[in-house]
Amino acid sequence: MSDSDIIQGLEKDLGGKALELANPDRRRVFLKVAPADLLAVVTLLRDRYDCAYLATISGVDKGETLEVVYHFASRAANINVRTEVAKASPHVGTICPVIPGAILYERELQDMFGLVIDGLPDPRPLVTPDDWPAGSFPLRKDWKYERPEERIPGGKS
Amino acid sequence: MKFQIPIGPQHPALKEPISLRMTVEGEVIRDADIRLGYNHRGLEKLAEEKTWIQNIYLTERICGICSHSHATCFVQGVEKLMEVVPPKRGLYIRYLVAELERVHSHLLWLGVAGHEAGFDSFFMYTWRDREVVMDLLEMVSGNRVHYAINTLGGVRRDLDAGQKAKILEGVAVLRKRSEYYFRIGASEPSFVARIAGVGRLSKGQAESLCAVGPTARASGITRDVRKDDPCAVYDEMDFEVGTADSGDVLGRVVVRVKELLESYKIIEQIIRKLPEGPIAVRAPRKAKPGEAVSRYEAPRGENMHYIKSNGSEKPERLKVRAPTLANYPATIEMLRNGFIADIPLIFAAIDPCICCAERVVTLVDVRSGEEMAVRLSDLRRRAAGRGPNALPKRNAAWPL
Amino acid sequence: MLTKLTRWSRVKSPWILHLNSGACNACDIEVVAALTPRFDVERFGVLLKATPRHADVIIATGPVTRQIKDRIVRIYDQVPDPKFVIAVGACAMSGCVYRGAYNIMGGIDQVIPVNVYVPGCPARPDAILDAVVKLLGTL
Amino acid sequence: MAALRTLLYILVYPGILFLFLYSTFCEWFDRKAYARLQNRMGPTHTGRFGLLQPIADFVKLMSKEDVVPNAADRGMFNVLPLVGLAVVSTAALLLPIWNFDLAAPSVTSFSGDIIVLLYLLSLPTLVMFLAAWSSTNLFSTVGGTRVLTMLFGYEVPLFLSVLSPAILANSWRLAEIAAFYQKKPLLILPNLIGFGVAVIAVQAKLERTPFDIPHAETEIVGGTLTEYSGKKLALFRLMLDIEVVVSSALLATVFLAGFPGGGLLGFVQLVLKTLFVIFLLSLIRALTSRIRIDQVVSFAWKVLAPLAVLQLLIVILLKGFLK
Repeated sequence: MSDSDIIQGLEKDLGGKALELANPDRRRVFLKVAPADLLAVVTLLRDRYDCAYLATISGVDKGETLEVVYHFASRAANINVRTEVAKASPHVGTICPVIPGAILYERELQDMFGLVIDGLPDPRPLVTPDDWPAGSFPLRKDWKYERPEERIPGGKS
Repeated sequence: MKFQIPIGPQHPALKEPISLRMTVEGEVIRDADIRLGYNHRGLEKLAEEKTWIQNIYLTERICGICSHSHATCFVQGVEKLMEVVPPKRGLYIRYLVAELERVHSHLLWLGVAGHEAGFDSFFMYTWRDREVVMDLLEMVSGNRVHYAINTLGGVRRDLDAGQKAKILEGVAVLRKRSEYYFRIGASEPSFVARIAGVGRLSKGQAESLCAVGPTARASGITRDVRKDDPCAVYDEMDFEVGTADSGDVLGRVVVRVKELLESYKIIEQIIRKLPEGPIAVRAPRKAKPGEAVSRYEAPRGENMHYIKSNGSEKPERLKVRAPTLANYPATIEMLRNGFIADIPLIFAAIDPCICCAERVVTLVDVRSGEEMAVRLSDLRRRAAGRGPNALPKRNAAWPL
Repeated sequence: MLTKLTRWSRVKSPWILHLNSGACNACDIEVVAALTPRFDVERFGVLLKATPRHADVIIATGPVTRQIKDRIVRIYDQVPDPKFVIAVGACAMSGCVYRGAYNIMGGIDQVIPVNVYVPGCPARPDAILDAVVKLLGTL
Repeated sequence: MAALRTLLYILVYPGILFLFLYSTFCEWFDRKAYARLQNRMGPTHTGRFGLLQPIADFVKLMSKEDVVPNAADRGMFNVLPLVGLAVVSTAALLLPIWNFDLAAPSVTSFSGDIIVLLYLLSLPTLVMFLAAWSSTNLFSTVGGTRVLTMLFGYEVPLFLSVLSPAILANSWRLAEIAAFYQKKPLLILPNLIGFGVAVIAVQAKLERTPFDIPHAETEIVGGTLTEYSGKKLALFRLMLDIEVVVSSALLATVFLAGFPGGGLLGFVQLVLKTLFVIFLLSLIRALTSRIRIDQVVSFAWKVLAPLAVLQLLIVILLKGFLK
């Protein structure tokens, strides 16, 4: 099932939903989808294109919008589904019912980008330490941090 | 009677800080709850402030045992972005060091599995023979761990004839020892009694929970990035993917030793087919805007880097997904209904590289907030008993 | 005479506790490698102990992450006196490559007093051995 | 004069001083053999060939700060190491080391002393459980329960296998049993099965790999002794070492025909035979991996107990045949 078959198949199946379809490299397919029909696309990919294996979910801060990229990997190629969400109301639906293994990566998005995942079975913070100030999301471009001041032992600081 | 045992952040079985909270009934584990975050170093934020070259040394230090795999994965992706194609000899040396690292990682894992099961002689012997491959790596790259042999557009050190002969001789010794360990790992009764039938993971569970690497291959899923998405070198090598379908710790031992024997074959083929020519090509300072997904078969599973660049000399976004992270949900499934004595063994079976997985954490749904006798796993505060909320003896709910 | 005897016994049987505070486990593997046949630490009477109660020397690796900071202090309190700390590897000394990240404190000496620093990324097993022997020499 | 001889007997020869030195020597021997089996050097730099290593450990622990968790049961926590040490050293007095001459038996050789010795040897296990229970650390409580569950496993096969040679020699007095086998050395052979079962059961009693589940380092941190440090830990380790010496001396007396000969020859016999048994114990320790607590109990009842009963059967048939 070479890259071109996948692309034709996706265009036929998704029709209007596929806003953008690109194949920049061998065995790499990028697909842009609106956040609303994310779940439908993911179920289609899992059933028809043997993408049951979700590698990871990456978040990208593009100034005023947050982009979420779902990396699926099948035997034939690596299919990446991309959605964009305004930073003002960062809400994305969870895909845990379709892919149980995705709970990890959605948890990270919540911690690192402040993206609210609706319907996540277990929304407790994970990556950030217990005493982490609420509302500060490290991987956002506009987030600044102050380095803990350096204490030279022996009082020679 | 249920109560919770904390396997605290600092525990002899786990060489790295991860905290497990087991809901236990007598000796049987009913539920597991993993809390990481102790190892989270904020690497991805740091990567956005370093240039491409500096990032090689950063990605290499994500994990000690699979340092070369993270560096290779990163360099592969950036070379795609910069449209730089490294020469054949450079690629061959890069994947030679990759296979040597897989050998040293699997031998290390065999020893740790033996140590967790209390079989210290097996641990001592495997680690003694691991020194052979560490010497080879030190000869090739100058350092026992963190080889820093990769650079954008190729490799930094060349191989001469003497080194090639030494590698072949070292691999011959290691092959003899590995067959000996294969017999021990699969036949020593007291060891097999500890690992057979423990931490069972069915193929369906492994599939749905996206397990990767030897953990998935031990449950019968033949998924290996070297076969599915081979780069220049691997499609010229003939090797097969070792799998087992028992889905327990014994199956993982078998799969890893099979992979060891396969790696020796690959190393010998690489050494024989090493082409002549330069080992590196100059790479530009800036990468063209765009994004790349690079995948690599690390000893523990599939490594994945998503690199996005905006044309400057610093990456706009670097997402690193380590294999251990993908195996955590599967671990929770394996721990259910196991014994307390099996926790370190099951946990060691996925060969956790917690420092790799530390950008994301997993916490599969335990009954929410059942803060029973023990608060969040602070092993030492309870042991010290000096802390304000030490548990007075009377109300330690204990069946006896 | 008694102090000479206790000094001799402390030099001859240092029990170590390995403490990982967010390291990339390269130094941890080298610490464990020091126990194996090639670098055998037991020749000097060094034993790897599981609980802080039994240990005298703490071998700490890794740049202290914010999450594990208070646990490191607590474990340090639990080791009975006389106790020593060896910071192994560049991360434990100054945070190495991760210096400046938002989540790390940048070295063990920001949290607990350190007696000996072992440079190297990762420090070689023989360097760690040399550090333990040098530390004992200063007793 | 008899009082002085008994005092000397208690304090010096098979008493505290000798036991202290000999048990540290045995610990050194065990650690060295275990290391050599693992292709390692083992302690070499403290004293000649590392001989003084256990003594260095003991003195260092004695000089360390002693921490008592305030949640622990203070009284019990402090007294237990002393109780354990006392129990084990009294057990050592019963061994037929110096009071071998049946004509003028000393105060500690009486009919039935093998039963008292076996009882005294099972007391340290209870002391370990109480130590674990009184230190209220979660891990030591789990370790404590494991100590007891294992006790039910190996105790019966140990008793059966140790008592079958006594039945063959039809007397319950250690000195007489040893004398019986010295006269007829050929009768040692039928006891070999019992010897195997006893060695494995003693390995379980001393909580050494493959039965070191109560203080399994990688599972429950320190197990029973997680909370102990400083002087109390030193006394506990000394108690465990003396228990190794006494158990192997018991096996040597019952299965390998005791320690005949006068003072010196008896001493040499004692050292050789106990070291042989200790070498067997460290051999088992090096070759096997730790097995789970439920496997220990099932192994004990499915394998050890039937073998011990078989040994009893052989002994009874042999006695009938010899009559």
